[in-house]
Amino acid sequence: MSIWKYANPTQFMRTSAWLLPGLSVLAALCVATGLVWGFFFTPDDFRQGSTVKIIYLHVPSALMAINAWLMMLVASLIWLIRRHHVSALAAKAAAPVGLVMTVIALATGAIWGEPMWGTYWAWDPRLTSFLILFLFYLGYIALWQAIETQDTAADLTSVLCLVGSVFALLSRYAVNFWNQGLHQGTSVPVATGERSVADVFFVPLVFSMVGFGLLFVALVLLRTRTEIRSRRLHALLARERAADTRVAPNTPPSESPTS
Amino acid sequence: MIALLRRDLALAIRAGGGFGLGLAFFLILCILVPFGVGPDSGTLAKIAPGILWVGALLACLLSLDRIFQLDFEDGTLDLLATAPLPLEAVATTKALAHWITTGLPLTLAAAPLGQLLNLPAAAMPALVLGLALGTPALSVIGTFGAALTVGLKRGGLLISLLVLPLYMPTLLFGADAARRGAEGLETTTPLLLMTGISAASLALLPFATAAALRMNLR
Amino acid sequence: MIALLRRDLALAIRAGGGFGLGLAFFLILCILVPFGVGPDSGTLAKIAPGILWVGALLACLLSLDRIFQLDFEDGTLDLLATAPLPLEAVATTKALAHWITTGLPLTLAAAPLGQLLNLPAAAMPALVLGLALGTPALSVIGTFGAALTVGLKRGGLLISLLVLPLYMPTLLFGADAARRGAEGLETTTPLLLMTGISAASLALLPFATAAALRMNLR
Amino acid sequence: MEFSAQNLACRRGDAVVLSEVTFAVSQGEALILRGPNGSGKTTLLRCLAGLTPAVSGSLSFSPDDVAYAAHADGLKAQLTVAETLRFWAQVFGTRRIEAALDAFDLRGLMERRTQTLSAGQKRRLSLARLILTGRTLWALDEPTVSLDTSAVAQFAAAVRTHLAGGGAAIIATHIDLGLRDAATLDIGQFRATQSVAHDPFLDEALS
Amino acid sequence: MEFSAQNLACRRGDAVVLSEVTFAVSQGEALILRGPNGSGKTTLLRCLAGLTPAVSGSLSFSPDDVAYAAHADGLKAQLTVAETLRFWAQVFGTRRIEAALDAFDLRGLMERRTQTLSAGQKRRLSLARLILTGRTLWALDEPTVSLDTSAVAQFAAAVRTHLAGGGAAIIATHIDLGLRDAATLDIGQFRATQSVAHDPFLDEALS
Ligand code: HEM
Ligand SMILES: Nc1ncnc2c1ncn2[C@@H]1O[C@H](COP(=O)(O)OP(=O)(O)OP(=O)(O)O)[C@@H](O)[C@H]1O
Ligand SMILES: Nc1ncnc2c1ncn2[C@@H]1O[C@H](COP(=O)(O)OP(=O)(O)OP(=O)(O)O)[C@@H](O)[C@H]1O
Ligand SMILES: [Mg+2]
Ligand SMILES: [Mg+2]
Repeated sequence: MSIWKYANPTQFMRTSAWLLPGLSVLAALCVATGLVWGFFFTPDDFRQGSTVKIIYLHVPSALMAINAWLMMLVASLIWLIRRHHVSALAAKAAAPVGLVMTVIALATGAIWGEPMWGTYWAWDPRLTSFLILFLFYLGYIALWQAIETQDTAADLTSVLCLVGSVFALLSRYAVNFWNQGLHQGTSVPVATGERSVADVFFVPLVFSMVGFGLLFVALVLLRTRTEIRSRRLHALLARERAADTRVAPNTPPSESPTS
Repeated sequence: MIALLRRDLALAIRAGGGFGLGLAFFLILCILVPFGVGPDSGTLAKIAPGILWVGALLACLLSLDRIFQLDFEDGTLDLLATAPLPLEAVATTKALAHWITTGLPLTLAAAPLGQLLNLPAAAMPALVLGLALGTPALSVIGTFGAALTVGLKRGGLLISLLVLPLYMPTLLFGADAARRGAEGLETTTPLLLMTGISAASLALLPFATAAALRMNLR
Repeated sequence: MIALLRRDLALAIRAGGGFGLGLAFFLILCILVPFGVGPDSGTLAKIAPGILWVGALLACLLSLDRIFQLDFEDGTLDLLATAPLPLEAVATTKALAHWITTGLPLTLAAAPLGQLLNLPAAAMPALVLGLALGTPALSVIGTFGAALTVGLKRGGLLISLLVLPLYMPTLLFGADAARRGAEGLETTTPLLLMTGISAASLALLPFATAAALRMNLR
Repeated sequence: MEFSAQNLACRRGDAVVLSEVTFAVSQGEALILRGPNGSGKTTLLRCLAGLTPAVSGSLSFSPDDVAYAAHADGLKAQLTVAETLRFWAQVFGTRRIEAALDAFDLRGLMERRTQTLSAGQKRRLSLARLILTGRTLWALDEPTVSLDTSAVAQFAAAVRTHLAGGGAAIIATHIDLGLRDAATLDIGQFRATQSVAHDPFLDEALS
Repeated sequence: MEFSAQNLACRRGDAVVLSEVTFAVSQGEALILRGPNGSGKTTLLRCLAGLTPAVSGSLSFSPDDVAYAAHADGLKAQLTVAETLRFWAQVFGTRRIEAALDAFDLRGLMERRTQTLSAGQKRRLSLARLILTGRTLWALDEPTVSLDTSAVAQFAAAVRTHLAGGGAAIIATHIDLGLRDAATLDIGQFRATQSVAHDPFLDEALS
């Protein structure tokens, strides 16, 4: 028994059906605990006031936005090397979730930016590289949508994901270089490191992060199941069509040697 | 390979080919921007390096969608794929032809057009050198994008969406080098980094391009 | 005509169609410019109206070449020309479909993208109103350019050359209105002039477009 | 009604290809155009359909009576068979696509994108369009390309139905369609000679 | 040498169209593929040419032995006939285009842009390309489309010359080519049944 048996759609459907309810409940619990605790039972920050509480949405979504891309990269590699359909579909399923996470991170960041920096948007390196990530997600999803033949779409998006990952890393580096070079750092307080987060804020943050992680896994499982069902439907329809054309009047049903 | 390159160049030069038009687009953009932004020469000088780079990038982008599209539509790509030429060579040749018809003229035209936008003279060497080193990467990356979308009708804009994020590092380093040049700072680091990107793309991307082509023809 | 409009919209929305991609291009351009120009928000605010207009114009431009090209290549245009629909109606419908898939989304997206470029809030109404009034002209003029170049392989860049000068007045008035808005001046005059251009193009250009189509099919 | 041409001269690109073309087809009749490759069959049909104006000569009918089918299929890869037919039906002001579907046996393919059709299936679809036009004179350019034997028979049946309903047809083809009492016109005899093709730039050189 | 396929299954788009295709052609022989529209002739030829990998089964030859000619001509409108042939000659590593010009009677058209050729002339040009490839197995998809009778005879002669020189040919066609002792393969019998086409997504639905 290898791990690859889960790459069989049927096996995947069975296992995920068993996993999904528990996972969803756990994710909901963690997210709810983290957010409620964070929003209502932590003190206001002495400098940032209550705006600091947006961190419970901002940081987890930002982390998941990056992790989703990593997961897609791994899934794409598996598809290219071992051609397991489920992994291609899992990559496809993860993309919109990652996109939404990116949008949440961007939106909460922008909302946070207004009181903190006095502007919704500044060309800070970290924000900028998130914007680029957003573009990668858009392109990836658009390519999936554009190609009709499913296996070809899986192939091409996988290649895009591989090449895109390399360039995403390069961009991240280039963006840092670009803004440092302008000596703009002082007017733009870069999001600070963890050391600025005191324990009272930290514990609910951990809950929230774990919750978002579980939520991501649950959503991807759910969406993968939907994709599998949709592919199944597709295959059934195709077969019905094939049956239709065979009884068409000008093509007499041929005796197939194998039937 | 040489035959293919020669044919692509011949096609570009013939009536309705793309030669010189990328250049014309670049020129027109450089004329448009002052109209859009207003004629204040201080502002123009400040944004000139960036606009020139963005213009070069867009001129490249506009000519991408037909790198493979025409060959695909009339069936030539099928025939090339069954020819004794490896598809990697086809990909490289196509990128080279694209560079010769787009990147090279852009590089040569950047200096006079910089004048139009009040680009400080000090920025000129970094700009031209940057374009010379960076446009090959634009062509190679663009060819990859074109291979991904070959076979899609109206793939033109989809290519833009796919390729622009990939263009980002080149653009950042290139524009940064030109801007540093304008301010009299040293420009070696961004130029070196950009050369690295160009070299790596040239060495590796044709394989991805060929793979994408194969998948698309299937 | 309604059938043709519906078909064009259906084609645009289907896989590989152009819908939303013009928008995506606009978005990408607005992201690129700060990369090229540098992140200084003062400079950005100053050039934002111009860049937004140039961006809208380029997004239109990029989607022009396929207005008739695809129909020409697969022979549909011949069939349409022999159909009971007058070619003037075909031209108007094509322009309308182009506007719905490009100009309209651009207008709607301009406000959020203005934020990205630090566009002053005071400039917003003039910008959005200007786009709403000006993009129809862009579509109609572009359709004319597309009709002139239909049948030319790689007509894409040639269209840009032909059409950009025609776009100039719209761009000038549009960007001017937005800039005046940013400075708190009154914006009625440029907007009115632009509306005039749009109305006149809408009324007259379809005839020129139809004539150009007829000549090209001959 | 009779569809006829008198001393027609047609150009293709810069060259006058045909001259002195004269023929007549009555309602209920078909005319088969024959001639080697490059003799000008396509040129003539485009001229009849009004796509290229005649250089000289006259036609007894307007291009609005003509339904033209070209070498190219004119199909949109992204539309389904049913959508394609419905679109053309609307353009020609009808709603009923059943007759067209039945004549070329397309019912089984209705929901398929035209992209995924084989060459012969595409051709059948583009021929089905003719039935929707409701026009009297069909001008067809090698309609049976890529069709298999049974589809060719379907096509011949469709033409016969059209003729029986008072239509007429001019068909360029290299193969035998099995339309028995159709007249044949050899296009080779109308090849334009230099003296006929008035070129203002040659007048002086020749005189 | 023998060119053969064993239990080949081929896909087109998402669907497996053919399965259990088995045939053999020796040098000097031609095989005619027959079958109604949409039966999978194009699919099979693309598979033989290596454009779509086979789903299962095996081929006794490599795609590098195959010269493929598709439904589409693959010509560039802006190049002349001579330039087109010279380009393909260089791609396939030869220089002599005379044989190709003569076989399809193209000498008179050498300096014409392919844009200005008629449908049949284009087709002759694209067939002439085959002679330049120097490959043993010709895989031709309806090569005689738009050709007139004399051009079809030219084509048949070219195939015979190729066979006599030790070549082989697999030709999908709906018409009679006049190649007397060519074997015929009816592709209809290989239509894939669902049970053969393994679709991992149907496993559960079926079991
Ligand atoms: C649209 C705008 C923004 C984006 C895309 C963004 C992106 C990110 C990302 C990717 C992370 C987590 C990755 C890491 O820890 O390295 C992060 C963390 C953080 N961000 Fe933002 N951010 C934005 C705006 C803001 C604003 C306005 C503030 C407030 C000053 C802010 C404060 C923080 C803080 C405090 C963290 C936590 C750092 C940590 O715990 O490591 N961010 N942001
Ligand atoms: N666009 C063009 N410009 C100039 N000459 C052309 C053009 N198209 C075709 N010709 C020439 O005009 C002549 C007539 O072409 P036409 O296409 O009418 O022939 P055809 O009878 O339809 O041939 P086929 O049976 O091969 O389709 C040919 O000699 C051809 O080379
Ligand atoms: N791109 C595609 N995607 C999905 N199915 C396709 C595609 N192309 C063709 N098909 C289908 O595959 C089957 C085989 O098509 P193919 O083109 O091989 O037929 P053919 O024998 O060449 O027919 P013809 O004589 O009409 O050329 C047909 O039923 C067709 O509808
Ligand atoms: Mg013809
Ligand atoms: Mg076929």
